Amino acid sequence: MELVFALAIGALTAGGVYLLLRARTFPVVLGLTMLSYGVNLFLFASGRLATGSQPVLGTAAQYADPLPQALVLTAIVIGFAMTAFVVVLSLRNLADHGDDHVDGDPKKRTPTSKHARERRPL
Amino acid sequence: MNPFIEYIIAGLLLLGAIFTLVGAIGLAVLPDFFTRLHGPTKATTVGVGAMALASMIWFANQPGGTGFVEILIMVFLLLTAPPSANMMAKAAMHMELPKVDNTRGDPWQQ
Amino acid sequence: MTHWLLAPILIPLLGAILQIFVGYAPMPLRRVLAIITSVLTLAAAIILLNLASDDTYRVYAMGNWQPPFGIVMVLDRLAAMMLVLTASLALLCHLFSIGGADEGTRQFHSLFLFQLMGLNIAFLTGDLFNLFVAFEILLIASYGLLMHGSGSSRSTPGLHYVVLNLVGSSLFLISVGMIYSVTGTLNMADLAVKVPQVSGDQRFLVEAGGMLLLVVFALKAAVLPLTFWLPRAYASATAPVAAFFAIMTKVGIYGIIRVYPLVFGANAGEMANLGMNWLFPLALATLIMGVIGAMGAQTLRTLVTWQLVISVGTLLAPIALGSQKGLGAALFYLLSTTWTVGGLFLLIELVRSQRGSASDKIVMAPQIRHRTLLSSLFFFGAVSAAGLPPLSGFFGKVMILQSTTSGVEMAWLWGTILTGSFFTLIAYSRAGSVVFWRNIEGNIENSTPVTPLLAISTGALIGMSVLMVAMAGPISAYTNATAVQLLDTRGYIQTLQTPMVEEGS
Amino acid sequence: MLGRLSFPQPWLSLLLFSIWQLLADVVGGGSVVLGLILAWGIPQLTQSFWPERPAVFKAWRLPGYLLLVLWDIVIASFEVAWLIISPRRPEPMFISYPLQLDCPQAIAILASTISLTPGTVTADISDDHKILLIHALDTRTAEEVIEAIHNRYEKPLMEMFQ
Amino acid sequence: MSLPLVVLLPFLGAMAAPLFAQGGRTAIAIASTVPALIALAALFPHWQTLADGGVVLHTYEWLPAIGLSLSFRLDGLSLLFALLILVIGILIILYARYYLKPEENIGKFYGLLLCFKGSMLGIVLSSNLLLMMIFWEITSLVSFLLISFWTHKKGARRGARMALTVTGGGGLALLAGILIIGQIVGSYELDDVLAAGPIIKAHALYPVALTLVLLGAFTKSAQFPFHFWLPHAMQAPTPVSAYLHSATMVKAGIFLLARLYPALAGTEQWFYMVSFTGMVTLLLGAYIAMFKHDLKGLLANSTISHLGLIVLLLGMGTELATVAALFHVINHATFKASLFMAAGIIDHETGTRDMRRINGLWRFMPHTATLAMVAAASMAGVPLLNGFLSKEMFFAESLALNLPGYWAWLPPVVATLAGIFAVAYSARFIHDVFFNGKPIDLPIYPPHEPPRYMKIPVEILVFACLMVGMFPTLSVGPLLYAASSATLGTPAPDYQLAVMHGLNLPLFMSFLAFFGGLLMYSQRKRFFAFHDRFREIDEKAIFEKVVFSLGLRANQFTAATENGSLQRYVMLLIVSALAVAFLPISKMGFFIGSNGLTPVDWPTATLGAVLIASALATAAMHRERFFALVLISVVGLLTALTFVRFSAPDLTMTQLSVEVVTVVLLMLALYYMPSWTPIESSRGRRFRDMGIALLAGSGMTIITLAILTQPFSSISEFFLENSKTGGGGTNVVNVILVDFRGFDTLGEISVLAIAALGIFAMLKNTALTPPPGDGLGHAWARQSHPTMLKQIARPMLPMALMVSAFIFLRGHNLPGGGFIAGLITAVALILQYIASGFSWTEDRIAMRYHNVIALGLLFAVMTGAGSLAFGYPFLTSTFGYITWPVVGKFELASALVFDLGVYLAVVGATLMMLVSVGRISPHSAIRAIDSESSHGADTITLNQRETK
Amino acid sequence: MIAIVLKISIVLVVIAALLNVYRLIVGPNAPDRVLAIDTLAINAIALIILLGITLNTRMYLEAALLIAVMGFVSTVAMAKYLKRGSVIE
Ligand code: NA
Ligand code: NA
Repeated sequence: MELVFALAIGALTAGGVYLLLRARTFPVVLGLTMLSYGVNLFLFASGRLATGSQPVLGTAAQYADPLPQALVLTAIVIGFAMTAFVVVLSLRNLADHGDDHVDGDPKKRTPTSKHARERRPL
Repeated sequence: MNPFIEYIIAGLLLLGAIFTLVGAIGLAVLPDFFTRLHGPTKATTVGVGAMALASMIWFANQPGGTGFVEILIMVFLLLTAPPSANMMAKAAMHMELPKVDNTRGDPWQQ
Repeated sequence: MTHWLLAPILIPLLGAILQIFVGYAPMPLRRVLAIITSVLTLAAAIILLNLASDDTYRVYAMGNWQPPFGIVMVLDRLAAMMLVLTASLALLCHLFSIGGADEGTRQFHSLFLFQLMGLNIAFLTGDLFNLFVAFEILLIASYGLLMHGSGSSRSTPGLHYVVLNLVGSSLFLISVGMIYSVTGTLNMADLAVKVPQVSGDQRFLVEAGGMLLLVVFALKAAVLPLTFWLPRAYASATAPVAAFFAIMTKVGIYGIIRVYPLVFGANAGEMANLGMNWLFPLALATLIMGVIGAMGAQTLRTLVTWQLVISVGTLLAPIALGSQKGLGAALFYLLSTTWTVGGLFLLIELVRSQRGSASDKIVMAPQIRHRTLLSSLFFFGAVSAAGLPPLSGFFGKVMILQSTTSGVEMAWLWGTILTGSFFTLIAYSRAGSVVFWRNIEGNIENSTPVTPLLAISTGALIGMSVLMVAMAGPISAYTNATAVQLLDTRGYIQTLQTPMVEEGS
Repeated sequence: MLGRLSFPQPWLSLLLFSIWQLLADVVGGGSVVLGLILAWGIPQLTQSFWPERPAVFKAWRLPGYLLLVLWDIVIASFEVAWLIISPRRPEPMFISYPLQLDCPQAIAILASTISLTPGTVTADISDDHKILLIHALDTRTAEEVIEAIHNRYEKPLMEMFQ
Repeated sequence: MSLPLVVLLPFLGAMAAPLFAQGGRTAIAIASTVPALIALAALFPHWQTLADGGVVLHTYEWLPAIGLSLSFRLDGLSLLFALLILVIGILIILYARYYLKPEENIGKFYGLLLCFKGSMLGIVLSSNLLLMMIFWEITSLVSFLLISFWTHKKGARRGARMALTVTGGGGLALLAGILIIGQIVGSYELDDVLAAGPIIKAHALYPVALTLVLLGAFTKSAQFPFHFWLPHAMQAPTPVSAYLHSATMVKAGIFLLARLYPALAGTEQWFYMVSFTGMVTLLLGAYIAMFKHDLKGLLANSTISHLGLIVLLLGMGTELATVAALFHVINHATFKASLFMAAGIIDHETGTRDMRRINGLWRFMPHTATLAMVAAASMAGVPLLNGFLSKEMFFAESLALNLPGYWAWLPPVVATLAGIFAVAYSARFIHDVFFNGKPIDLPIYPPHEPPRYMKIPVEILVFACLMVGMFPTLSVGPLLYAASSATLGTPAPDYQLAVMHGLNLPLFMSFLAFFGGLLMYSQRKRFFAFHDRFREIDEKAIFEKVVFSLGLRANQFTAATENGSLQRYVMLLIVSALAVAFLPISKMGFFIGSNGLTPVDWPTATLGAVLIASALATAAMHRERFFALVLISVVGLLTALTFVRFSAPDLTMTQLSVEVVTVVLLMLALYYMPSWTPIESSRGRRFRDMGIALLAGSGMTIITLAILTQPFSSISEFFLENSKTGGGGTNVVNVILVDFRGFDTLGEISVLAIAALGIFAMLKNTALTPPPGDGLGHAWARQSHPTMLKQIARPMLPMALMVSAFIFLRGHNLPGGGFIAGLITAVALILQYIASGFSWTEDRIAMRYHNVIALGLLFAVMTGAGSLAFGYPFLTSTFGYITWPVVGKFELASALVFDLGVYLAVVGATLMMLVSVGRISPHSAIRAIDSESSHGADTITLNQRETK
Repeated sequence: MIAIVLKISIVLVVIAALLNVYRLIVGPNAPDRVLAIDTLAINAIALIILLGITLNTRMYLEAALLIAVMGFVSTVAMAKYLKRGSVIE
């Protein structure tokens, strides 16, 4: 079971990192979100895995480590605040430059458009 | 536990699971978006409903745990499924998604 | 348990909350309340400094829970020093801001005070995860402040800053997870006890966690190769914000000073001095990068942002070498450079406001108003920043140079710092002489007057380097005692034994 | 003044109180008091969000209607399930259903009912509240669907809301 | 006290200077002499002590940690220099009174001059090397400001920067040298350092220290190859040239060599480095001086040459040579300062310094001419003048220097050659200026004698030249003796200060130089023609070019590294993290701890596989944004299920609620963005990124696996044990959040609040134009608020609030709490916004979100602070059970009030974030105008904004 | 018996979830994907209920309730985006 869990964290990290390395704000936001999923699961894992051992006194025979759960809860909320901010910042970037490239002004950045290719949306 | 109750629970569970599966099959195999919309909105509601009922009965027969949250789950599911379906259908109609050729009548847009 | 430890946290927090409430009240009221909050924070910090000077640790157990279980605030010399540094910088920047930079959005003062609170928590907390939370508070506030002001130039550097720091936050959490997964604790004193006991393969987990944490701190401190977010972010911020941000890189440095000697210090067995062999060359490289950046700067703002990078390298090199003298020296220099660079940021704003479209570009322009005042301030700031006598930057650098004795490290450190100073000197003299002296005919319209408030807050920050020289004796005694306290971890570990408040007492 | 202390939406309060009791696993004194307070307080806060309430609402007719719908859902579910599994190709149809109801709440209930009963989905309500667009999964004629809905659901609803 | 006072007074004077400047030139000039006069008076009482070979020391503690003290020392050497600085200083002040024009910034000038004087006195009177270092660098800085006094002159600015660069840079080298000496000796006090000479010279770092110190001295004293800055410093006003760049500052390097003589001199390295540098400089300066048409240029290069001479003497390392060096310091200062002043007068009266135009001034200003000619003669080494005496001594020493083999000829030959040049350029100074036909095209014609008092300083100095030249023993004998003894650290050797030493080889060399020089001057046309064949090096242009190209290169390098590419920065960050973690993780390897693996549960594993697939698919399909968004929702949903599977109900609920809010937010944002992402990276770049991502993923997998299989114990036992008894709740996670680690939570809601405020502020003036339709070419539909959704959403609100209240209240004991409840409330309200519109909903929400947030924070803080009243720390919780009739037992916990704060903050912040984004929709703006009156100024300004 | 039935049910629901994911991946259109994720959320409710019975704990039911109360909001937001673009206006 641990291997599945570890692989899931690995996949979330890998996917998140790949998206972080993209050139547009939207994939970067997705990457941050996914990375934080991975990190939250990882932090959660630092208290080890347990089944049916929710740390609510009197409801289980033994209890999972409650501290990482509290930490992850904090991390989720903070992560949400940060994501929200970065989403809005992307909008601001878009408003300021008319372009959602992470490096802003299309005139000022090094041209990469030779690789740009139209794709079907949605 | 009373074996009769056990049968009921087991039956409900299986019923629920099968309905859930059938709904999913519908989603997977039906030919266009509008027909697919039928699968989940009902099969799953019934499926989950059966399982929720099973859960209620199960816990009613367990020491220390009776509860009716399952009813609320059902209430909210039934309350929210139609507007979801409505909104999705609207989106589909707006996007003029293809409908299977033997469909009669026309969608509209507003 | 003295409640004074709460003051630097609660005062700005309550001030910030008040600012939200009065967000739609008239500006003068908001400004008065904001400045009162800053003044009170500084007063509280000074009181704490006074307390900390007796070399004992003061612990404040939040919620009256015994460490390592609850979150504790720990006041020691380092914390007190950082608090005073921050509060004084904040007050002066805040004063500058009410000269008009706080207009535009109603959130400026609350964001500013929130950031102050985040910084103060970071300096006081004795808990690794709480440090993370403090970082997040000060970061999110800094994001908001960074975006304050009009114009479209700051969204991209802001985005870069935010995204990198968010990745940094993720790394922080990963690191906390790795350390907790082995030691089962988050309290720093408890970590100092537990980490040396880790053995076998578990050691590698803690080690990797510790190294990742170093990357996080290095990112905040803008150590090479994680430097590049800094120049544009700072160059685009509103002046008082940029000036206040002079403390931000120091937070990363603070993190290193706080965590590494304590948890991965000399006593950490196989993990002793973790990462410091990486840090030293990188610090020197950072310094060099900063100097190159300063040499190539085309605006005064850019020049000073690279000065920040230079000071990071200068600070971290002796810290990495780990000697008590070096640490003390670095702390002295930290005070000096933070105030000076902060002051320079403010000054540049004044210069910029006088130069019309030439702004702070290092090009000729018609002669500015208030030239004598502004150029003198620039001269003093540059002298201190470049580390020339008689201002405090020089003393800091001398202390840093003195802290090494022979060996390859010494050669590298001395060579880099002195050569760096040399080129910095060239950069400043070129910039200053072009901006202030190389004038073309004509006069500038729309120059905003330099009000006494702006001049005094700028002058006071730059003047701190004079004050530091006058008080060099006591200040260096303080920083050296701080270094001694930091390297002797027993005292910090003792905080675990703090008695809680009993019923009826 | 006393008016503010009344229950502005008694049926809603009742509904909320039932929700509370369903949530609270134990029926105890404290729980009931708390539930009553909330069932009174929440409508006070939210009444402005529900401005156009139906003039007439015969709530006692509602449980019967709900049971009817529930029964239909279960029954129709089997039909649709069978339809999905069977190899026969369904014959779908878009149907315009002329509404006789005019209260928007009632229309929403009707539309929901149609969506929940297997085999039909309310795809849209016309902006003038005169027509429902229904997608039927498998039907021969529009009339039989329209008639079934009208007789089985719309009529009871008209009785309830008029 | 007197010594620090001597140093301090000029600085005080400098501060007062702007005040006096308002009184005019005379007032400030008089005021400026006061510090010097007091200083002279203060030094006078010490004379007897010094004459007896004693030393006056005044030491005050300053910064013992670095070995820096305020210690001052007066001995013969420092007295000699101090007198030069003070006396010439007074003369310069007087001279400058007439030199400067009334409209010039005299306050600044005198202030800087006094600053310079103070720091120069600081150098010579310091008894602590670090203190000396401080003054040393101040002189460089002040010199920079003085050279560029006429800031509008390009040459002045450039000359100043070049001077600062060279001397400041040398200062840094000197600093290093001094620090090494300090490390060797263990003290920076001069007494200790001078006493430790043998230790220093024997130390392994001696060569390094000496080289660094010499770098400092040579740059300051304009020795080859650093000599080039000095001629360009002549852009300064002439008083500055006379004072700093001939009499005092450039002598600082020589002072340093003399000061450290006992500590550093007497080794072969010293000999070769110092004497050869001096020799080259001597010759080079003399040669160049000959060809300068600029009066001050001639003098500057002559200064270089004379400084070389003194350095050469000091390098010789013999005691007599040292005496000669010090003697020449005095002599050079007197004649050169007077010459500079004379040059300044000429410049002042003719408007030019070009000797090709200045001719025959004898007729116009005979008085000045006489003075200048005497001084120039002294410079040439004409007998009966002071220059002659020290030059004789120099010739004698050059002969005494016994280099091996043929090399023995070198010093005397160089000395004579330099002498020839010196006579030649002195002759030129006399002939070409005061005779040689008529002036050509002078800007000011006819020239006059300067004001009477302007000549007094020159007269005094020329008189000194004569006095010393004719009565050396009487005039400077005791001072020179005291200075020599102090320099050598032992009583000075026997030497004779006579006007004539009889017919000897040095005298012959003087003759040779004299007539050779005259001959050379008479043949000057040939020499000029010869010299003109070489292109003159413009050091300033080269310096500018070097600095410019360094700046350019630096800028290019910076632009190439700090290229503004987020992709690069993120890559660097991630690669850094991978790099540092690589070593420990590779040591650990693929590690499965002692707890081993638990058996696979297939349904979970299947869903795990779906999670993995969705994560990878999100990355793969990210260009289709909506699709990626749906995929990442799947990831979020499965993450929530993971928390269910592994015993974390609170996390599940939090994750689910956050997920909903995030999706809504992303939908709001996507409206304005392109619906697809173009491929921007090359194939290679994408493969590189995949590699990095794969490494990161594998690393995390390995680490997670290692962690999950390790045995473990944590502080959490405490939380489980004390949750009920100490925290009053059975949901341990919630008790941790609101009690054990309530402070984290306070921070966390602060983060939310700040984010909301930041978002609100950031969007305040943001105008965004959404695309006209979706990416497939459908225009957006007109219908905004469908009936069905509206009708269902409205009853949903109270129902969801009830659920929210329930989740909130039970949170302390069962999964739930303020966060989750807050998010449910927020989502319920968001639903109203979606269903019924922005203004409709805003109209029905009574409270500004700002205030909700602030209230939430205030609740949390005040609950925490409540415990202070009872003497408990912040956030100490309390709870109790009360029994009401009928109602039964109730738990009342302060943590619940804290959680209420959390609830409010979450509701306020979440709504503020989403609504701020919703608000910028053009549709919101148009319709929201109606509701202006009920809202604050923010709303009005926002809504009046039209779309672009 | 219930234990076995539970296992079977879970397997059936997981298969259902896989079919939903299939539809989600295949699409072919955005509304199909929204429909798929909406259904997947309902499957998640089923899984939580089943797991609750398996583990004999009611601790996770509120999580299911949350999906029921709030899950449709994201569906609605997505659908509204597809049709109208502007989700809050
Ligand atoms: Na239906
Ligand atoms: Na001439």
